[in-house]
Amino acid sequence: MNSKTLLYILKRLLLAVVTVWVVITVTFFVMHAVPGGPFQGEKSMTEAAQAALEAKYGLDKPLATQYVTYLKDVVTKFDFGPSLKQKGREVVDIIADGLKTSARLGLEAAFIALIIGVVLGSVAALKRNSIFDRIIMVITTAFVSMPSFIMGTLLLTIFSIKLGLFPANGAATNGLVLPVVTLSLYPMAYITRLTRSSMLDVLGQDYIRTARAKGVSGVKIIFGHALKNSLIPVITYFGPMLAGIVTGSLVVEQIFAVPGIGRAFVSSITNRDYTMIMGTTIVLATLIVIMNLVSDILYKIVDPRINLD
Amino acid sequence: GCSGASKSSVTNKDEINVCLGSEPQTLDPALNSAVDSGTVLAHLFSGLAKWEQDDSGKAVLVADAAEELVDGVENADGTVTYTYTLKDGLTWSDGVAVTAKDFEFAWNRAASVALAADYGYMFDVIDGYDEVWADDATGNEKLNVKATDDKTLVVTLSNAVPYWNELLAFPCYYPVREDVVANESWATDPSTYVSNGAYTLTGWSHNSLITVTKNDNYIDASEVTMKTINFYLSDDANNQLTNFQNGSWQLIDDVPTNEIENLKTNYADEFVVAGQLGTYYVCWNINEELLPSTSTLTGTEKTEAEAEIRNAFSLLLDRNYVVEGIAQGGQVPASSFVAMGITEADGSEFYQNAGDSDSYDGYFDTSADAYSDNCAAAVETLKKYYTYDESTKKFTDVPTLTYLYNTSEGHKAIGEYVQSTLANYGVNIQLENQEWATFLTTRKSGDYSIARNGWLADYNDPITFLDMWTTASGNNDVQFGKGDNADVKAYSLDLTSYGYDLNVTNGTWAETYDELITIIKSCTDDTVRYELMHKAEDMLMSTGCITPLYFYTDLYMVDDSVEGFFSTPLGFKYFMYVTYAD
Amino acid sequence: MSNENKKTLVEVKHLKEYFNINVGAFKTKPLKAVDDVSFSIKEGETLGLVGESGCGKTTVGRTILNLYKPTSGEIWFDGKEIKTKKDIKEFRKDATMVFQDPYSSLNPRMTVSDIIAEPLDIHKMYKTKQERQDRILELMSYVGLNSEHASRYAHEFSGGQRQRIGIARSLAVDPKFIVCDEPVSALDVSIQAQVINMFEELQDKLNLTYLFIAHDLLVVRHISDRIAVMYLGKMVELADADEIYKRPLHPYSKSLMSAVPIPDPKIARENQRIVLSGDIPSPLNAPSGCPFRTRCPHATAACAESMPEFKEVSKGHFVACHRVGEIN
Amino acid sequence: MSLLEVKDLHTSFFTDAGEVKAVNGVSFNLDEGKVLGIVGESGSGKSVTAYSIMQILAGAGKIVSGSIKFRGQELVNSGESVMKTIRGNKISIIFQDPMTSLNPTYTIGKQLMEAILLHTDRNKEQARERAIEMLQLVNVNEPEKRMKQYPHEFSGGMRQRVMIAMALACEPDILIADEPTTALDVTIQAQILELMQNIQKKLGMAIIMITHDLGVVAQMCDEVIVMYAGSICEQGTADAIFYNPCHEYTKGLIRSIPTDANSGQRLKPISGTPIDLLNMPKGCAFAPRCEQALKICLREKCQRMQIDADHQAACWMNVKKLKEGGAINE
Amino acid sequence: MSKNPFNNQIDMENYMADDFETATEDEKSYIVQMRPASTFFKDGVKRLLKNKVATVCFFIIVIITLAAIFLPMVWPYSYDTMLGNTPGQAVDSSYNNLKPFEYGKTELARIDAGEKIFPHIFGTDSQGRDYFIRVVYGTRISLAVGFFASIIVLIIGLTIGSISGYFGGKIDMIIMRIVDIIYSLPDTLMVILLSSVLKVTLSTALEGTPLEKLGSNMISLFIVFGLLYWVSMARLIRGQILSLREQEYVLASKAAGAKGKWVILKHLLPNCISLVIISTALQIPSAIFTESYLSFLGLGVNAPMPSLGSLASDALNGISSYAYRMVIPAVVISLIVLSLNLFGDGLRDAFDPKLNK
Ligand SMILES: Nc1ncnc2c1ncn2[C@@H]1O[C@H](COP(=O)(O)OP(=O)(O)OP(=O)(O)O)[C@@H](O)[C@H]1O
Ligand SMILES: Nc1ncnc2c1ncn2[C@@H]1O[C@H](COP(=O)(O)OP(=O)(O)OP(=O)(O)O)[C@@H](O)[C@H]1O
Ligand SMILES: [Mg+2]
Ligand SMILES: [Mg+2]
Repeated sequence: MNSKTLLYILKRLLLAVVTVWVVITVTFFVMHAVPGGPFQGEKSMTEAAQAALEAKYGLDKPLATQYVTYLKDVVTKFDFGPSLKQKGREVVDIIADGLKTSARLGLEAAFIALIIGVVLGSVAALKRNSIFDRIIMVITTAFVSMPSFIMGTLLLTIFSIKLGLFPANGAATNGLVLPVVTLSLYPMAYITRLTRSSMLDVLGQDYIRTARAKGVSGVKIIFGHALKNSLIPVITYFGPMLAGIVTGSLVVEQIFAVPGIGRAFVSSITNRDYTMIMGTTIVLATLIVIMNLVSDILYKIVDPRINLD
Repeated sequence: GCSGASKSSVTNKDEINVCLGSEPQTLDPALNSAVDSGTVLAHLFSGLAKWEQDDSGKAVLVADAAEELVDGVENADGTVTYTYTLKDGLTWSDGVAVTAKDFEFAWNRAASVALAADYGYMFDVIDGYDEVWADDATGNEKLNVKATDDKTLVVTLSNAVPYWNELLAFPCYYPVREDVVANESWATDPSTYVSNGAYTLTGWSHNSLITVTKNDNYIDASEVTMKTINFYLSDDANNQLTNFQNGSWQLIDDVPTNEIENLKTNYADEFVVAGQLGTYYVCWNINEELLPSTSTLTGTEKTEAEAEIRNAFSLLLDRNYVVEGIAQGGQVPASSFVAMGITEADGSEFYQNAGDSDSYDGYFDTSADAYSDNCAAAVETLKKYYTYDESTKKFTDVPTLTYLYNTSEGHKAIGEYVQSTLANYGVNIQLENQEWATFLTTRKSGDYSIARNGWLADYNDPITFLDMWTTASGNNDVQFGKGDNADVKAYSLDLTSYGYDLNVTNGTWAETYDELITIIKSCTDDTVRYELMHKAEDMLMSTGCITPLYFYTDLYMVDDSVEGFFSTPLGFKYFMYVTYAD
Repeated sequence: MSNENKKTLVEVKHLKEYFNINVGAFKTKPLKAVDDVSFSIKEGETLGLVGESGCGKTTVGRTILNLYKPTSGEIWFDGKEIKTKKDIKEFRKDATMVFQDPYSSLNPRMTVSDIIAEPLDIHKMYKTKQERQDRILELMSYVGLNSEHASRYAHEFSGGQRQRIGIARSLAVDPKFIVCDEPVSALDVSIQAQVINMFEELQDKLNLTYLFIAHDLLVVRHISDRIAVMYLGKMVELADADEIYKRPLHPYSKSLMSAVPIPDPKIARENQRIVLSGDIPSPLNAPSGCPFRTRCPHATAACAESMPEFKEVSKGHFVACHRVGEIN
Repeated sequence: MSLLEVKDLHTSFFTDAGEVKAVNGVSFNLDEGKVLGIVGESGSGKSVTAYSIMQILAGAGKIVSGSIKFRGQELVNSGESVMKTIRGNKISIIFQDPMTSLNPTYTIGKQLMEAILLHTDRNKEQARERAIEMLQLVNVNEPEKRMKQYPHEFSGGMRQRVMIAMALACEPDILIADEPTTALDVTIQAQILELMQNIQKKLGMAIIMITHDLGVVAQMCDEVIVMYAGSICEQGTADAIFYNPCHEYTKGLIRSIPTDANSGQRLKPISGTPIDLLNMPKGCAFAPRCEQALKICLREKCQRMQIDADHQAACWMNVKKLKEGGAINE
Repeated sequence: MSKNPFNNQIDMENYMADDFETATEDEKSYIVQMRPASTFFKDGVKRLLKNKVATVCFFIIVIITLAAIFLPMVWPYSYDTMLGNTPGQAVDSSYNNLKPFEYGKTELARIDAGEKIFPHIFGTDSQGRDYFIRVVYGTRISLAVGFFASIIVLIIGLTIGSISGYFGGKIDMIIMRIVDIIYSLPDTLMVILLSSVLKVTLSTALEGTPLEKLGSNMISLFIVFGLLYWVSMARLIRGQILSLREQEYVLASKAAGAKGKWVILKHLLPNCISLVIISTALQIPSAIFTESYLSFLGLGVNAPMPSLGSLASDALNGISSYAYRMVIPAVVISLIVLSLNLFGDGLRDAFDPKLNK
């Protein structure tokens, strides 16, 4: 059993490596196919200078050679190369830097969303069709229906400008409060709805009737018997969602000036900072793949019926 | 300010919080090419010259590390040699003495092929630069700069350069130390960062904050009043404004356009519009067909017709509206290309001398009163080439054109204005929005018909606006002398009256304009030089490919308690002498 | 009820059907759902197939119809072996199937007439719309459905009526042979009787041949001429219905017959049931030798050694048990 | 006083389509140590009757009227706090489908111990011992190991045995078995039924055996209730029901079972389709399917009448016979 | 108990003789009427109509859609006319940034002269364009984006999902790995690439068509949707098909000799329909979101054509002075998305009751 699980994880990791490799390959060639290059500016460099830079970073070689070299460096030395735009900085450092903030932001938002979402969803399911349930559903639907840049601006206007309760700068103390809230509202609303519907589903199952027949009642049914089972769809959603928000949200980072990886990634794309694009893509893809794996394993933990194959 | 929002007053008087932009790409003076990080560098480094504010509040150049700013000595071969002596007691932030060798090293490094810095060309005035970048260069070529001893630096320029002192104050001319920069990432971390200026880098949390702290060993430390400067990093204008409004930041360098009108009234004292050496213009692809398909014009006639058409379209644009209704930042309507603020030898404004009219500056009249006449004239001109439907008052056979701009609120608004205005005359324009890097590539390769464009001067001299239009220049977005235009023989130039052996009628762009620029660059007579530069601008403007809209300004907001702050025409801002009013 | 002189319609020889099951991350293992089963059915005869859940009854039925490709073995129909794609296509018009679950076996998005006519549509067995319509009505009247039901959807019908729809569908192509896979298990006793009657009536009318799969022995016995008993993929006994009911020879058949609850209190009280201990082993880990030995009250060491041969012990009575002579 | 007295129970489901009167005036008594069988076709309200007693009806279901007395204590409207002490403790239930009635995400042990911990003052360790004891009682091998396993690792028969163990853990006075063997194989069914009989003998509790398999009833029950469309149409001892059915539905039911007697002949099924509870006719619910149906059957419901001391039925045919002067019992 | 039980149980006198005559078949069948015929679809619609919230939402969507289509035809202003911009005259900037129901200078003069001028309900934007009609146009664009993008996603997702689900095995494995990969690709980069690559090919193809106004960005947005966002739809469909193909009616069809295409078209897809409708209803909001996100990046529709997303993100640039310019499109987006979500939920409740126990 245990060795089987291990083997499964190994197999999935292997697959993950393949997935990441394909993502690397596609991104690499797509990136080079996109017009524009890293050494451009409003003021054009002389051709000689541009050539010198390209030679310096190996961009003058045939694309295939560059690709092989890059892969080799990544695989053998875990070397993502220097940033082409942020002079003197290593891509790894930039990513680590941005990820630090984004991860904190994302983790906080994700877990707040999870906890509140699950609790609200369970309560709504328990009090199905009550006023309380209706209110929760309307509010969460509203949250799901609002683009984050609008939500963020709204919060910023109210809490930072009008009330002055929180700073508008992500780097300041308490600066992450508003971004965390903004970031968590959507997943929170989503998880609430998810939990509610799967909870209702579970509550209709025969084994809940069994529990009731045993004399278990009310809250104990919800949290003792139904919750674990109704978490399965939440887990499916939560893994990729976590990967998504931990790797940064451009909109929120921009609005609240949070020094996160999301902004760095998008600006690396618009700057054509090739090494940075590749580095971030690799990290992002890896995270997504791993989160998927983790949520599959969590699955197994929650639901022993699931066979890891 | 009499703002509606509450704004807490500054609590820590030793500290100023400012925001000039987002994360700089580098704090290595040689590699830097941006104004915001240039400002940070100006606080960290001390070059041979620096900017200060004179009593009238004007920014002036004074000696910094050098004892004094000296005059050059002209050599027999036309080159010019300057000899600088360094002040005593200059040290690096780690205590090591600053020597002339550091300058020599830094300049050679900044100009080198190995570094290939964006602003490496700023050294092209120094003798030896061409050899460094020659095709057959070995990499061992050096600029003609010599540290004859620890205190003396001798530099030879290829010819007299009016803006030499300005270059000395420019970040890429700051010294760096060989052993420090041997570490490639020295400039990314305060612990390895060594500078020689008024401040030292004490903190850099990437993407959010750069902190510099007063360097007590700095030679003029006594004049420096501000202890700590926090350069916050944000590229979102709304975010900046929010932080300014709630009192977190004392200076911000960007404001949302649509707020300007209100800011001007609500923050009258704090909203500042400063001059900037730059021009916003619309640039036409010279190879784009403009004539209706029925037209039979060819060759020179066609070129001239198109030039006339472009100039007519230019007259249809209401620059006063663009400035007041769209850009709103106190910009100045432009009718010539070389920016306002660029001065001639006698101190007069170059743009005021442009064109040949006495009644207005530049090549056409931008005053509000003249607009109707301009339009009428333009319509008359256009009638020569296009069919005009008198009943609808619209041209019917102008080919559809595409206006290219890069993603930005302001550029979009101007594009929309151009489109809407020309549409009034039956001219159909499509707007096309491209993301920055794509846009640059498209524009540079001439893959467009009309594009938004802008140019900021690197130093106060018209040549920075003119040499970019030579055939081979990388910034020749109009495609002068390229593509079909390469063979068009429609340009004439006669310089015999200035003593030059150049007289071309109906020559190509390369035979005329390129030659003209070469002559200007080697010209040592100021009067002639400026006249030739006007001639060059005349040539540019006559093609109609450059439709200037306005001269840039630098908008920023600065807390009204801040005193002793100033900025230069190039946009560099100085906080070292700031104190707070009570 | 003698079928002696009738011709053999369906013949199954050494049929095997193994499913590859994933065990562990990279390994698969064959699940022997049907393991070497042979039998034949005469024209107009009903062969009942009983056994516990998972013993392979359904698989036998489906494999005969080539819904699963046999792992090995031969299927003969009307004196011809069914082998090529073309054979199968033709065979599909002669052999059809009725399913256990009247709920999931009818597409909820199709009307009754479309469901019934589907085989006709697939084989393009009509020339005009009218012909199709007539055929549908004819089929519906066979199974006692009202013509006004034709345009309704399956979910509007009760279980018994649904099963009639299913049967009408299986009759659409004028088959000679129908595999009935537990067609009455999901039905209520009272409805079950209706459907059983219908099967019998149709058989008389159309001279159909059935393979009738069920686990309810009372039903199987009622409808079948002969009964085959399966255990864990193997056939353990095959005989005339009355014979096997009254004189089962295999210990498993014995317990099976005795376990049937008799709806008569007096007999039920007196009945000596042979209650087996233990559970049915998983077909993935079938015991060696005789598959029944783990639950068999008569098992000896020999039973673990080899699979007993399936042999005829009296006329038309086949058994696979090492100890068949000793224990009776 | 009977152990359980159900009087005129009416239970309905209030659905979008309307009120589904699933139980329609059911009354019966259950004495200590007896086995009561409830038969009837699918949807006749057998399970709902059982759930009403336990008061574990699904959301839309409600006891509309009637009374359920357990040892004289009224259960209807007694509230959750009272029911908590009854359920799983005094009255236990085993469900039809052992596959879905166990929570797949908890171990067998946990689920077994839950009721014990809830209703007795045993501590965890003692509860565990009790659970193991119960598993042994229902013939689950290696109970210690089984405690740690999950339901999906059990076969159907084993799961049903676990359900029985769970139901019996607190030694209830009444065990309701709602079609405990329908989902099981014949030989396994035999095992389970034998097990239940043995345990009943050992512990002496009363059992309500719900099924539609008359064979099971014949084997297990002392007394039988026959239900049709939410009402009891006939009630009596097993012998009375089987050998002297007095309701047309019961008769039809017994006729339609294939037996030794009718082998080789056509069965005599009850024609027609089951009743739609949303469209209940005014008269006897069975009338539309009844071959003997009288005019009055369509108009009026027949009351339950005593046939014998321990036999009641609600069929107009009895009245007719009586009216025609005959005796009901032949 | 009494020996003759009936006497005290029933009063025989109450009944007439013919009460005890056998009833005829007709009389019996008169009692059991079959319920009126209804299809799965009718049932669903009935349930849907019972759901007040969903019905209201449906009407909101219909009203918004109709308004977006027809209002521009009758509105006196157009989305791209700068009201202050008249040929030959300096632009009258008094038209810029009008507050709701304010008028520009010349308009005021005309009103004074007794003319009736249609009001600027939401005022004008910073360029002097009637904001109401811009919002209407934005709604039109956003709805179109949502609709077309969802259709593209639907078609691709449906095709790939059903192939993957029906054939299973290796094909399924490969498709699912591709899905994984597409999930991990940086979509911003893809959008930029595709817009620039497609620009060249599209702009010539589009010339002269009504799509030209939308711009190549928009078209490439649709294509990007098609290429990147089909994955979740495909997954969904695949899951559904995987379970549907185990249904016995599929087997029945195969037993009757049906081949893959027949099974997919006749049995599998029709049974996915409700899922498809529902997830399309829920896909539209996500497309609208994505468009507004891309507008935020500057990759949305071509100016001066507005989308709700671009209106909102443009308004960010004046949020403290003209907050309503952001609030209006934001409210419209939220209203559309909210209605679609609630309507989608209603659809699911009505057509997929098992999800809503
Ligand atoms: N498609 C399949 N893939 C893998 N295993 C299968 C498949 N179909 C059946 N099996 C396995 O083959 C064995 C025999 O199954 P089958 O359905 O034939 O049994 P059965 O006798 O019809 O049972 P039941 O009475 O439950 O219908 C079972 O163990 C089953 O799990
Ligand atoms: N939750 C519910 N909502 C609506 N109607 C229900 C519900 N549960 C049961 N019913 C209805 O109540 C009636 C009686 O159902 P019940 O489950 O008691 O039947 P049963 O006799 O136990 O049948 P079976 O033998 O199939 O278990 C049925 O017609 C059923 O449709
Ligand atoms: Mg089967
Ligand atoms: Mg039941």
